[in-house]
Amino acid sequence: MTSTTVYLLAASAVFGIGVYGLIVADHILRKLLALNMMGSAVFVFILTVAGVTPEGPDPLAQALVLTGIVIAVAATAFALALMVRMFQETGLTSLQGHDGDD
Amino acid sequence: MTMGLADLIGATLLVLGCAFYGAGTVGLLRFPDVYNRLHALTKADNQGLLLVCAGLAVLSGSWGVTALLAVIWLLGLTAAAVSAHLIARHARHGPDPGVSAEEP
Amino acid sequence: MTIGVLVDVLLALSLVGLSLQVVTGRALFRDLVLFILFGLLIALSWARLGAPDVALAEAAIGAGLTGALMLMAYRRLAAGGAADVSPARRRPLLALPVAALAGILVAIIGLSAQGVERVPDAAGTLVLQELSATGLGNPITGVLLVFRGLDTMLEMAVLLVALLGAWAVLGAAHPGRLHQVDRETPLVSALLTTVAPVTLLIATHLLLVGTDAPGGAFQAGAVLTGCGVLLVLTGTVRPRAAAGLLTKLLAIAGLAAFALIGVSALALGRAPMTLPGMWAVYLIETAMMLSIALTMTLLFARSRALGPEQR
Amino acid sequence: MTTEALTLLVFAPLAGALVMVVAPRRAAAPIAVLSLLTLPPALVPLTRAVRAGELVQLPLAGFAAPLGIVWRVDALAVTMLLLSVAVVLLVSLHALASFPPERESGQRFWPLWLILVSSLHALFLSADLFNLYVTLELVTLAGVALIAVRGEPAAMRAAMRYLLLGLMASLFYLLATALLYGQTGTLDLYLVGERLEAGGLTAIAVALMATGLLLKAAIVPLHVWLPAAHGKAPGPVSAVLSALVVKAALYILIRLWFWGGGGQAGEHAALLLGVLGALAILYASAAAIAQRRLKMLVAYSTLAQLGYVMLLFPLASAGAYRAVVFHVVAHGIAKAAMFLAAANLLRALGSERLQRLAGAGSRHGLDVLAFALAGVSIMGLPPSGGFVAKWLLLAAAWQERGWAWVVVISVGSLLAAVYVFRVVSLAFAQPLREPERAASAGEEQGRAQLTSVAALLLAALAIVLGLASAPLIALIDQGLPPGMLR
Amino acid sequence: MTGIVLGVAVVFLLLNLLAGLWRIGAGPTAADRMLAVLLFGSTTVAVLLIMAEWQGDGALRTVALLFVMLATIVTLAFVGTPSDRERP
Repeated sequence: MTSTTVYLLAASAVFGIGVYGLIVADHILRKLLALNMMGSAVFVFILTVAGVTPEGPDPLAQALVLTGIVIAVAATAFALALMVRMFQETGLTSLQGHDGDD
Repeated sequence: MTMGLADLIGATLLVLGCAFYGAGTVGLLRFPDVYNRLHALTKADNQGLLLVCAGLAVLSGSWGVTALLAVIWLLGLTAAAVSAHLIARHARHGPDPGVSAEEP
Repeated sequence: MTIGVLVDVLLALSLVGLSLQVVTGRALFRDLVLFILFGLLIALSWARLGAPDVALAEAAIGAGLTGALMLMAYRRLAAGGAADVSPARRRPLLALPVAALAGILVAIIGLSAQGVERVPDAAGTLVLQELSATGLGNPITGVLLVFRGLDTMLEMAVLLVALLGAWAVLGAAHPGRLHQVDRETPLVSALLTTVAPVTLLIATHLLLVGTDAPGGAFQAGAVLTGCGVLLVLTGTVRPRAAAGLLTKLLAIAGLAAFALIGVSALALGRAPMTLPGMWAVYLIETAMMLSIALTMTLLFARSRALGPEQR
Repeated sequence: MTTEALTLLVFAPLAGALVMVVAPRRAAAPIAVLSLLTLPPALVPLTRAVRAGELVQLPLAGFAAPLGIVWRVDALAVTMLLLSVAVVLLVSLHALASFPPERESGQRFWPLWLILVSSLHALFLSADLFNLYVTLELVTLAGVALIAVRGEPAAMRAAMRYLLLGLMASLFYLLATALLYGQTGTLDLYLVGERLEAGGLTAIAVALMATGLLLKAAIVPLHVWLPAAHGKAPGPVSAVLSALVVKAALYILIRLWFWGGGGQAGEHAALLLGVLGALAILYASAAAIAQRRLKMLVAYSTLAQLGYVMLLFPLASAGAYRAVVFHVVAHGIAKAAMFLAAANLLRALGSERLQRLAGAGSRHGLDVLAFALAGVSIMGLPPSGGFVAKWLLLAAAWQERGWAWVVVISVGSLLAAVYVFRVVSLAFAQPLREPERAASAGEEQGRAQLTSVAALLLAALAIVLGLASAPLIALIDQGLPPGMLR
Repeated sequence: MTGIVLGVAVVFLLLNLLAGLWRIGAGPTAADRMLAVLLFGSTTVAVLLIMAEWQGDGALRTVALLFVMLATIVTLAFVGTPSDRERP
């Protein structure tokens, strides 16, 4: 069992757990936590699946991960801004209950 | 593989440092209230970081690395002091008195 | 390397355990703390995987900034009276099938990925071969700025959209008083005088070495954000109601510099996004660093602009 | 020439957005108009080159795949770009009135709008899996911000749901990208297609990617976010979301399937996608009939119409490809018209309850006319573009002896007729009580007229597409997927 | 030999860090949880520094430096979270 395998398995597990949390969790903030953990899992996955070169992990994969990390934090920051405004307007921190026909 | 004197000293310092970390954690887990825990944790961890840095400096045998480690330790000291202070205030007064909600 | 594998197993198990806790927990604040720990451990995992560039970014952005952003949002909700404890889940009908699906997903992904075998002439290998022609020493910077500059430029656009979007949903132009730390404490000013300059120093260092060693505009920008966040939290700078020209120019600087240089290659008869030389790399990286730092600080402060306190 | 054209398509709206952020307010409208008006001329050399049988390629920064990112334009990409530019220009006409650039609302709206346009074009041009991820993310974020741009609570809720599911979808896509990169060592879609071998790993990667894209494209049963997001968004935003943004995800799926080796996933997978499409058509059409709000009805109609695109995967013939791409264009234009008209009616009536429509036919004739014309295309009645699309699709299904598909397509059109007629007949019904006429200022009147004109122009285009379908069909036929002859 | 010592130190510190999890679960106040975060921060710094020596990757020291700085900022953001006592 190599290190790569260990991280691969962990990443898949965290991804699955994240999916569960994103769908089932009630609080939007918790959904965002789940989403961010899923993101980290995918990034670990990218690096481990891409394999290694003689000079360390695949540099292309590392660059992709860097880009992904920045995109993730940008999206999170925007989502949080939206969440706070939504809370101020409606007092709700959850998306439960459907938007209704009337 | 043999171990030189420097390696031996370095490793010893490192192990000692880890022991301090362990002590800090025990304090965090076992002490009765938040102030005691705070005390134990920050003191022990600072000591631990100092010893770990010293050990690593000896092991690396490089002045550049030693300087960087010193900077990290000093910064860590400041950070820990400020953090501990703020947390203690928080524990005492609840949210910091300077803290207020954003006005709607 | 048996100890190495032990460390890896330990890290991996902790990651899985923590994520499980965060997802199933009931007390939000506790789970936020666990999430921050998750970020720390991910950074350690990058270090174990031999990716210091990513570890740097994760330390600054993934663990530091994301955690601080989440905490701030939590405080804003709490200040508005939102409860910390989420109500008991009322959806077992949803939870069970989703859990089952997620489990299947995990199994499929985990098992399938075992079968992946690295292609000898993968693009990543080509990057290493072609790197010397770019004049850069860090292959990752090479990919980000030279080989796949378009990705990076569009990523700056993502940041800008996040800022513009946050501005759009900010509501009425009220800067509001931000939560801040009591500055009466002498230690806080000591912190300002030591940590703030050091952040500037480290940011500059990361920016400059980024061409040849781990570091670069993102890491530097994130560190600089740390400085900005510090200033915001200590009330050294205050939110302003309207963004001035300087704020706006800085917010678009990274994207604008990249786009401008990228298009101007056309005038020289080269393909768009071709960089004319090392000066362009430094210029774009500096602009990106400033844009990232300002954008993230504004998003953190939830404001349109920041300025020194007016008395 | 084509290099400049490609650059212009992405960078002109981007530059417009950047300049608008820093420029003074009074300059906003000219900047917007200027940056959008550069788009049609840029399409001319591209269309000409593709019609001449050329595959336009532009390795960015001069690095060819697999090292760099390549922009590739074939007939499919040009078709999507033509659709995008047509819809964007006409919807922008509406937005000029509904979000005046010099006002606060416009200042928020326009930079995001222009970045959305730029990122859509970057998406249609790109042939790189990771670059597509970045553009998808950009499109989603800009779209979400635009939905919430007015700060209405219901819209913000819808935007939040869209954002969360959209981000999850992106991660599925990214995970699959990682698998494909690990397996083939390249991110270039065409090279992936060449190097990919059929097998379990490929099937899983394709399944993950398809899951992400179907979620982004809101294919039933992954559609939960769409009705509210499209139904609560401001008119121009709904129009572009329905006409272009969901299509962008399907565009990537079609690319992946027929160019990127995704078809290796096998016939069963294709059949599954087709079944999902059929489900979408039947379920969403029925749901549209049950709606009591105008824009929600239109949003459910989008869900149903997206289902037709999915029939391409099991049919997989040249005829089906032609029909589906034509349908994407026809539906895009008609649905944009429909959303604009619905938004205008909503604004004029002050309520989007269907009952309140009674009598709108006489007082808001232009908007009802636009809605009805667009409806003709959505139902698939001659002489509209929708008719041509449905006809081609029926013929393709017939030829492949896909009788079940034939039934689904016919039933879908019938159901569409029910919900469109319901709206139009209500509009011409006798009003329950005469609503008081709101006196509006001259400038507001002018704005309202401009919005109606924009809707009507799009609706007219939806009809004209049916009358003059030959050039478009010829263009589509120019770029049939590899291995698809007939 | 030094390699083993370094590796064991990393494992020990990681276990140490995980032990702090108990305090997060037990609380009882927000301040206690913050203390645990303090522990995570200082321990992670030590782990990174040791890893730098162990794996021969000097860049990890820079990562440690970042952590030292950011730990304070996270604490600053923490202060002001309502403590559990006040919660209704």
